Amino acid sequence: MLLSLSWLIVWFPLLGFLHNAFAGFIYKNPKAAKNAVSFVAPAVVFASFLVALVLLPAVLQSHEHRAYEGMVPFASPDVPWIKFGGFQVNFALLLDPLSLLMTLIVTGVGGLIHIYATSYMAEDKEFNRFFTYFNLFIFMMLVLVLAENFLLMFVGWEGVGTCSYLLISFWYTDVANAKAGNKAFIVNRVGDLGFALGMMAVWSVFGTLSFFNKDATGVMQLAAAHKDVMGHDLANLQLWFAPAITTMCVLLFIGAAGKSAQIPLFVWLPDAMAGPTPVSALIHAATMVTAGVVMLTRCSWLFIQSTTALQIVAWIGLATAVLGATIGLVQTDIKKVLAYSTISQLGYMFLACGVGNFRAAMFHVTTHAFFKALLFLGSGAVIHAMHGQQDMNKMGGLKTVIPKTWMLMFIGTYAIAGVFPFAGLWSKDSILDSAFRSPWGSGPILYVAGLGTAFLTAFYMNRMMWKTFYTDKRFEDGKLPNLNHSNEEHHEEEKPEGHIHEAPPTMLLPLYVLAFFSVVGGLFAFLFANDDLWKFTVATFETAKPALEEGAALPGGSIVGYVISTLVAVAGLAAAATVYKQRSQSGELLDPALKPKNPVYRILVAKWGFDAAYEFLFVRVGGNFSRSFLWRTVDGGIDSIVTNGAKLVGGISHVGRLIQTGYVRNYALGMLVGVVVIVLGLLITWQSLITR
Amino acid sequence: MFDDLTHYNFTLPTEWHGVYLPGLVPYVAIAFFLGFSLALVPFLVYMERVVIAFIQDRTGPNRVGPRGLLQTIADSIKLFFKEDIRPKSVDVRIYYLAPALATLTALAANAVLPAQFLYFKDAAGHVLSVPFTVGDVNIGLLYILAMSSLQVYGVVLAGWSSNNKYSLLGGLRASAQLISYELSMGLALLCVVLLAGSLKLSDIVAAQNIKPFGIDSLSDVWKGSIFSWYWLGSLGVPVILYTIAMIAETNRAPFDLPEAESELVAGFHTEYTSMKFAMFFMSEYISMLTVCGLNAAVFWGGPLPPLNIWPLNAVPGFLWFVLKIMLGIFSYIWLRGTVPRLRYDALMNLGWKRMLPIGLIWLFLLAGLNLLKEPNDGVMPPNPDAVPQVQVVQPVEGDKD
Amino acid sequence: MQLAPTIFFWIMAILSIGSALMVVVSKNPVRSALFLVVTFLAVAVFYVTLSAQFLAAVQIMVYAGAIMVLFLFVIMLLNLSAPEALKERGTIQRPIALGLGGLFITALIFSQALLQMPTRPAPAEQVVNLGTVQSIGLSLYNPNLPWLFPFEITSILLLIAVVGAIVLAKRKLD
Amino acid sequence: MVPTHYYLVLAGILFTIGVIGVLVKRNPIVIFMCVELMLNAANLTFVALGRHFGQTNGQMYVIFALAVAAAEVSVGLGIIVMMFRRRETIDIDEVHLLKN
Repeated sequence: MLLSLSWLIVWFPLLGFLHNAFAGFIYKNPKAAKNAVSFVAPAVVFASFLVALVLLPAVLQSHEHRAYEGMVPFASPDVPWIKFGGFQVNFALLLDPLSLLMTLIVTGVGGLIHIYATSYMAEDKEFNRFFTYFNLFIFMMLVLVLAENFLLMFVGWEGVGTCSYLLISFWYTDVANAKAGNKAFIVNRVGDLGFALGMMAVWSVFGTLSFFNKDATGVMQLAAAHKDVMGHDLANLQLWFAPAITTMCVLLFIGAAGKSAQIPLFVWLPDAMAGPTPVSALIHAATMVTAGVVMLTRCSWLFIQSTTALQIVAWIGLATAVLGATIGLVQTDIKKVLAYSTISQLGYMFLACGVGNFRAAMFHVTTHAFFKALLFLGSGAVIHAMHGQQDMNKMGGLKTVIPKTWMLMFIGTYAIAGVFPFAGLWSKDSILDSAFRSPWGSGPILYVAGLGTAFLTAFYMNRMMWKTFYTDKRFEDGKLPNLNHSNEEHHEEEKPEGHIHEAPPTMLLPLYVLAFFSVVGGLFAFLFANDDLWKFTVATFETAKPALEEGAALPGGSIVGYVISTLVAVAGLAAAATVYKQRSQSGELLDPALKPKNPVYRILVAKWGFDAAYEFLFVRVGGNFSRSFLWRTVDGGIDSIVTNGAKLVGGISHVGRLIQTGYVRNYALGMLVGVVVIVLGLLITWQSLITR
Repeated sequence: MFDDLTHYNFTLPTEWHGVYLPGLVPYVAIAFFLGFSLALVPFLVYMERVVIAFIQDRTGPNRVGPRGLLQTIADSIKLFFKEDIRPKSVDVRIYYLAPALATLTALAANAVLPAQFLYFKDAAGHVLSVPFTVGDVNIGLLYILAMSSLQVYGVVLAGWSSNNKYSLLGGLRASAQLISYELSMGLALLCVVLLAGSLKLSDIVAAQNIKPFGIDSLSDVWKGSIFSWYWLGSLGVPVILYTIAMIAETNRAPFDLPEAESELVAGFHTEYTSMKFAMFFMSEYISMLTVCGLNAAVFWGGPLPPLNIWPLNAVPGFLWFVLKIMLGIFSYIWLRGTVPRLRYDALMNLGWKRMLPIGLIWLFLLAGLNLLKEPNDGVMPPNPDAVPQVQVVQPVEGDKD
Repeated sequence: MQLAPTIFFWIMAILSIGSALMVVVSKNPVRSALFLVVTFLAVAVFYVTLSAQFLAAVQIMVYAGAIMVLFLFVIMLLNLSAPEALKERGTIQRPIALGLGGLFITALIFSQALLQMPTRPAPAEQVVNLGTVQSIGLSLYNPNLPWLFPFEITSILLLIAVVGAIVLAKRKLD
Repeated sequence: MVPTHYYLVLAGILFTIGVIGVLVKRNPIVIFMCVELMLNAANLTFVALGRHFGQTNGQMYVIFALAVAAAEVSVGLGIIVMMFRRRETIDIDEVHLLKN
């Protein structure tokens, strides 16, 4: 049986991880190790990709398009990991359209980024370490998406978090990078706490943690049937059931918000750009940050039970989309622009989830993976060309110097802006459309706000393009500072003059592939329009369903919607082009002198005050509270109980020690006295019992 | 189990004038073993002197009787009638108790040796096989080990009660040595127990009455032959361990440190004279007989003939058994004549750092091989009913036995 | 109650109690040790009468053959032959201990009717094989009975004892 | 069979003798022996009760008690030897570092 080889999907990256980790020991010299790693690291990812591709037809032929397979080699999915009482968590993989789609994205896009990274990181001293983390990340991500139950998903969830931390602070010698890593890690803890609590809530309501299983006792199956694992009918308990579902959905959403950088937990993602660019592309754009969306989609059967939770998800998603887009307007770091763009796009995805169209969210995850990876890798090529310079104010006019990169970035920009026929249009519009038909109302508001965000998206993306490629040069070729951490030592010897140059073919090749899919990605729409494919995997909001079906072949899309979306995108692009063409020399929209006085600019640069608010709330107020109340009062009070108790005991002992003679035999005699008293007492008791 | 012994030659009737003959076996055996052990000692002494003389290229005993045969008899008579000297500062009771203890434990140990199988035929023609021992108990091997562990008391107490530095040192050495080598001895015997699956000596002997390594295709000549015995069946090492340990256990050269004359005058029996000395002497030879008998029974097939062919299998098993014991005694004497005495630390090193690990490893090896051979033997019965648990008897009112 | 076993029991009981008393009374530790060996042998005999043959052999091997030899070894090593070195001083300890002990024994003897079992003992034919090596082994290594884990833990205990003894014996003085 | 409670009383008497020995002797080696005596008395009750109920459980306890006794003796005698080496005496009443 072909499917019984599913464990290979996760084991290939794991073996790659082990290989890379111990490459230094396995191979005779560092060069051989490096060569081996640069082959093995992408190879294992593509091997997983191929396995997933081969398994795809088998999964689709399975009952309800779903297969359960063991994670342990050659074992059944019933190998228990944790087992007590009636509760059991297995080392099992769940293969269905959702998990396989994510597997293909993670391994496909991930593999391309691996190839890109082999040359991007080629001159880094810690090449092996980088790919060790990278393969570990792929492994963890696959565990996350393929997990059969919440707990295994949580393992992957924490694992990708760890890899993210390790990779953000990959160049840990720079304190700023280490701090960025810490920030990501700490903010993610808040979300993970939500996930953990949500998981406990799920368990306490349903009594199991498995998503789906053969006996139809998975959480999703039970939620659809309003039953718990013992078969009790939960729907009778309306008063209790609905709040319980809402609570667990909100808790799970907090987890998703942490991982997917939603308000209020988005602050870590821009800082995460401190990591190498392939990391930003793979982890902080294409895969890990979409884990929240994947989780919500996985739990769609839960979420559609609670309109309240859906509304929270939708409004926060929308707010995040707007917020990310507005802050993106004022960023000057090329990677930060893309980071805020990512936040904004993730907001779209959550909006889609919030209006009950999880398939649209997954569609956008797919297309976003292509064009955002393309954009990040393209920006990496630009940074590579500029020798580590990331500030767009010091770029300009690169179109003629690196035309291939320009062309690829151009495709990415049009894709994300949503211009016909690029991929972004189809997925974004299906989200906007379903937002318009929101099953719980407020549709027009959501639609207009989403459309506004699309305009902003087009604007800031083209702003980035103009600042980078079209406006006048704001740097001196041949005298570039050597800022790229990875190249600190080698570049000086090899390219002493620091000329701007096109990236090597190994870096560009993945970009071509991604660009191709960014163009034609909209064709995947047929995948997501297929109700038969998804109906067992993803729940559809009942009232939303007819609306979805009455549209065209594309999910939720209509010709009018596409036209409006394209027009808005073109308007955004044109606005940016017009504005920046006029200011080609400075590349600045506002006069630098006027900037501090412009209130809008100040708010946006301050990220709507989120960082300052956190600083004030948690660092200042929380710190003072901890110091003055928790430490001085509470801890001191407990301490005084302990110390005074010790003093009391000491005082008593001072008297009591007088009976301690220090002779062992005296103590033994004391024991004997006790024993005799007890035994005699027992004997007398028995005697009286018997004689009575 | 014994019915398949092919080489029995004669049978006795089960009943003789109304007496149930198999019931008499233990009593006959007591008399026989006591007499045999005690009577054989003078002969063993003579044998030792002759062999040692031969090895050292001397004449040996040649004055009393033909070829000096009566020399040891004369020596015994001399020891009987010598003045019994009691040193002044000894602990009297223990001083007298020690030689008695030594002889007693030595004599008691050989009660379970299976020297011969006797076959009784009852009126219906059924053949009943009874091992000729004092008591064929189901923990026979443990019994011998227990008795040999008690033997140390004789030596230690003699050393201590003599109130003599040399004696005390001899006693101390003896106690340390016996405790150390008992472990290797036990491990070597455990290897055999593992193979035979019983602690009963007659079972162990019967378990050697198979074709070599249980290969059924061999001809019957090899059944119970020299290649079937456990010296080979346990793959050679345990028998070496046991032989070394048995020499150390009996305080014989090259492990005779408790009585090393060059260092300790005469060790633990320095202060003993006349018959008390003779009793130590006797106990030493009797325990030699016992450990050699155990060696013969456990590793060398006991009463089995080396080949299952006529006329070898027509010889009574008892004679084979004695022959094997005598060969063991001869090797004792041979070793005494050729190998120099070990230093004390070398003795301890050999016991603890060489033999004990080897014994442990070999035990595990054999256990593993056994598991491979019969995998089911290594698995516990999953059913608790298989354990001989007896139901608790229900309470009975007014019960007084 | 059959006569022969009872008489045998009384003989052995008197022997064991007498030698146990002598352990305490003897001034000389070597004598104490020897009387203790006698007590142990008597207990081994009791084990045989209680159909615990294997335990009887092990009792002799371990207690009489190993533990008491170790005691004798240490006594001789320290050469504590002079009993007057440890003459008892008259303390209040002694009369109290004797009084309490006497009280205890008296109470035991006078209330022995209380200790009678409410059930009949298992019949002899049921317990014939109770103390064989096979029966003990099947109980000890049976995963369905609670002895396997303690048994494994005991091996660790013994290992620790070995290590402890070596550490104590090897430590140099100051 | 001899009634089980005979064995119990016998074991109780042996145990008490051991206790008295521990209390009145000043030689730690003899005290140790008395502890062994107490252990044996306890073992005897286990075996006797095991025989009474026809179960191996009693004998199991004795096996563990044996192992514990062996461990205890090896370490305890080691301590006594150390004590003697350090103080040239093994009087138990001389060992009272806990006082003061």
